[in-house]
Amino acid sequence: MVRSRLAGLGLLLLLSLSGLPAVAQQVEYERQVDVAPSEESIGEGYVTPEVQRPRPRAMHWQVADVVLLGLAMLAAAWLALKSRRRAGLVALSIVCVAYFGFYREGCVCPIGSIQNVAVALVDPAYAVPYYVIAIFVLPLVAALFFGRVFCSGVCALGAIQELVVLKPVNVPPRLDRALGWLKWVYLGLAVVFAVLPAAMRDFVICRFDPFVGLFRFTGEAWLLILGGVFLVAGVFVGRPYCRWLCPYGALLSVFSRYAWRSFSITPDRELDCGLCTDACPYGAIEERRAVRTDCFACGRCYRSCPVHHADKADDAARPAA
Amino acid sequence: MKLETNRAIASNQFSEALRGVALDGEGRVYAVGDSSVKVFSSEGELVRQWKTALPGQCVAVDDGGRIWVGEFEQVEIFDAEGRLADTWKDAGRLGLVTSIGIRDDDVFLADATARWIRHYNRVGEFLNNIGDRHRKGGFHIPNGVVDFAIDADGILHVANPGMHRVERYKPDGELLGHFGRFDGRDPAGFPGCCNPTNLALDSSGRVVVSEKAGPRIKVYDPDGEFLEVVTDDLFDPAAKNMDLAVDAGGRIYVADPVALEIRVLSRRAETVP
Amino acid sequence: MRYFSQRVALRVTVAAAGVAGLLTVGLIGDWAVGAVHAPGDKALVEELEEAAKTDHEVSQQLHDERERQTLASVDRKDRARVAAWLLLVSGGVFVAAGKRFMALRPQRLPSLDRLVDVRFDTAAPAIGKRPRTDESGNGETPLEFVARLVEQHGAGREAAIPILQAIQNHYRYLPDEALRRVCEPTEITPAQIAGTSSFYAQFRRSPVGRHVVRVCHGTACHVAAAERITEELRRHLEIKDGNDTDPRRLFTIDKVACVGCCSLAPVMMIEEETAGRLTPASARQVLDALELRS
Amino acid sequence: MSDERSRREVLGTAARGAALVGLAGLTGVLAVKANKTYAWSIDITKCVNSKLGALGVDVCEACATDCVLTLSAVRAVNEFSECGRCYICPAYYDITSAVGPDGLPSEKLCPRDAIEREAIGWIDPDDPANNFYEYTIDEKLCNGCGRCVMECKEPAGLGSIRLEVRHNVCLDCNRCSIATACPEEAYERDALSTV
Repeated sequence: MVRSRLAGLGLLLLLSLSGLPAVAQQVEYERQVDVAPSEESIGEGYVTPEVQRPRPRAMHWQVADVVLLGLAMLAAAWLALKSRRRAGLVALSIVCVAYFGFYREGCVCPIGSIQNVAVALVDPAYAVPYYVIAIFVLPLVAALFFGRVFCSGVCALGAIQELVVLKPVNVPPRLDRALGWLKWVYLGLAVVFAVLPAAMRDFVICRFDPFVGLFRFTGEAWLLILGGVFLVAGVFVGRPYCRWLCPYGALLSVFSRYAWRSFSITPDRELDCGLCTDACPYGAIEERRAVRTDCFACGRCYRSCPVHHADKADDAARPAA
Repeated sequence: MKLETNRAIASNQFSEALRGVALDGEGRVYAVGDSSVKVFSSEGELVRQWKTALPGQCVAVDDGGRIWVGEFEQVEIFDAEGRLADTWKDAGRLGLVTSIGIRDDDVFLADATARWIRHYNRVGEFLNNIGDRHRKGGFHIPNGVVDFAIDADGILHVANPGMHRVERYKPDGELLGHFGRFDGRDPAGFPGCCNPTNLALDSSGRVVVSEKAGPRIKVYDPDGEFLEVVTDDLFDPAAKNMDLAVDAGGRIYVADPVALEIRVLSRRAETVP
Repeated sequence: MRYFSQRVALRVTVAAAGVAGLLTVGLIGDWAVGAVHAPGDKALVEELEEAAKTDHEVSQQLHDERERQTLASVDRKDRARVAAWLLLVSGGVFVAAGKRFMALRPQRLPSLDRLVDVRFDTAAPAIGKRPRTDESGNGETPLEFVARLVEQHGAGREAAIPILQAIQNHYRYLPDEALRRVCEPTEITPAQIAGTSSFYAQFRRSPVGRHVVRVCHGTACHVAAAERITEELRRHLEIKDGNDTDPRRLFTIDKVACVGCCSLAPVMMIEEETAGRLTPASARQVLDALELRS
Repeated sequence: MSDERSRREVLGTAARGAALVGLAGLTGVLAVKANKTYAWSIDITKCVNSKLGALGVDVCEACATDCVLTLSAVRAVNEFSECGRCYICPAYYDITSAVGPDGLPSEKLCPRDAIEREAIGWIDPDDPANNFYEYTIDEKLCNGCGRCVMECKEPAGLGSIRLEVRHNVCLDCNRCSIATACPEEAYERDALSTV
């Protein structure tokens, strides 16, 4: 007992060396004297145990997260635009679900950061950390250069839906388009609720995030069930949340419209045969061309493309030959 | 409710703190708070006031009419006119002085920092400590104030709130006995973590104590038998460490630290045994 | 993954789905039981708390009850965590096995009607027979026919290709007999004819069958095993090596480059009509059906 | 054709440039008032359970019930250096319960029995009231219900027990659901200032 306490104290000393203790929670009471008995008056070599106050996630980890986000998007861009390998994108999705989803447990994500940014723009008393600014802006910048690479497998919410797609049915394009407006409504509502006066403020995106509870293995029961329903639905309907509800997806669809190099299906690198249209679970291929505002850069079209199969067959044959 | 009157004096006189109350032989009321001493007639009119060097924590009046004010690490002694007569300091022995008792040649100063009562003579020579039952320290006072009163025989009655007791000491520090026990339900016991916080003795040796959380005033007979609760709903729930004084007529003067006034509680004649 | 047969994949998928379902039901059930009991537990504690204030005996009971509830909540949390991990694993297995199953699943055979939903022109002229005088189109002899062509296109060397094309259009191949006739009234030499007719893929030197079946060997169809289709049809029609037409002269099997409907791969075209998503069996059935109709 | 194409390219580049400038501006605006800190914490001067003067009110259990975690990330924490080591700690004992034969209250306050009481220092063998006691909160059991905080605050106690967000447990939700539920808006994200 004593030894463990001493060990804890030593650990704490080490911890306290690594950074200043949190001061906010030490509010001084106005007391006339130091009312607590001193170590001297308690006697017998008593040492006041230091209260252990675990530090919040350190700044350099936040920086690491931002860097990882950027690297993941670059990897997605390279895989989607240059290497054109779905296998790589799947691997990226798994890694990002594991890290940004299950390990980092989903917060803060660019989707939710919309609200922080909205509040920060309206409420003079509200400030956002650099971390959140970076999280919010990076995917948009990436969209301006490479399209929706964030959606392709970096976003944990998107990636987990991406991974469960098993037997996608075609959603009639008109229905798809109509449902697509929901995300704008959701975005509007989220911003409105976020910029309300502080007492009524509510971050609806975060409150109704169907997947964050799954990543955390905890949460309100109905939200966990909703997340499960979204995943089961996602087996048959490609990425329902991303396509029709994601407010950040709404922003990304605008930014990706002006992408410098976007995900594309080209006649010179692909076969231009139309197989891809059937392969796309998201209805994002029209007239044998990827619709850059809707494309999640999942790479299924490449996998379905005969040319890429032929390449692979050639690659496989080459070492044998 | 046995209160006949609920009179308050010194209303609107103190702006930040009211910590001590004392009476002299003629019924004048001395109050310290903020950084001043204010003297009121028994009717409650402000007679005189003057500044103290530091915020006063307690006040006492000796036979010669001199006013002793306990402060942080010092005691200021004023004459009846409010002129500074002397300042006592005793580094290491006097921390926050929260109670002063003067009897004959003895001066007792309660040091709330080290939780002892320091026994001096009139000229300021240290004689002995009172309250060393605990090998390592004095009283158990998690409430920050050591308060005591001296009875006609020169016995010190000390509130030891951490032990839920009133203890009696001889001036040389010998413990004579104690009464009181913890009880959160029975008004005869002392509730909470640390009660009573303050006490005073009336002319017949009854012990008047004040408690905090919830604040109330109780009376015990000289043997420690519970007599009555004088009031338990007069004070703000946050009121604590309410200093007490009792005049010759049995009226209880309570320094209310929240309302910043002195409440005067007097019982109906028939209830006085 | 090759050793992962379709049946195994299906079994694993179903099993994983079952496990995931059971876990989900268990989790929700556990939560629901807890939620149902919560108000009662709370009321019980409050009741005991009240009773304990006066009755000393109850306090041990209250202590036990509180401990029981605390431990129950801790246990429920542990159970939920274990179940969640298992659910995650079984969900992952379900998705992985399901994807494997989908990949191994045979393409469902399109119905025969859809495959032969082609309007064969049964009134097409019988073709592929050796040119005989009485069978040469509008009654003219090959000699007359060639003479007319020479008249039309001239007798120079440069007329070779148009003349050959016309002959091919007429007979659907270049019969030796007709070619010999061409050399006589023109400057075109047999060598030139031999060179030209063998250089251009459009010229055939052997007669074609009644139907020309063009099996697409474009990239998509190649990947989708068009070779197997061709082989199967040749085997079925008993076409000998080096030939492309069956002995009955009903079908000519032709390998062509992409016909432009890769989404239906593997594909074959019969005249102007397309049959897609073929398997060797269904390709054979298409030809059988066609033979029956014609 | 080439004209049209180049015009489209120019327009696209212009839009992209404008968007980049816009984003840069947004970043600038946000960065000007950005803070580096990022963790939820409880302002105990606002917390009902800790707030001086919030006397006679019911205990607020939002921290225990509203956290997204089943066992809340908020725990009661005893600041030992401020603890009075009372013999009868109102946060440990239910001081309104009957007094047992040993002179101690018969009930404990914590519904989850998460507080441990241990005599420390020099111990008087004859008089348990003459000892100091250390109260340690078992973080495995504590769910941040705040009852002990309520009882420990001044004037009854010394206010050494506070509710604190334990950052090793806290998921750092973008919008803390306790903050949404907190009646006093005691949850702040930028209250924690670090260097």
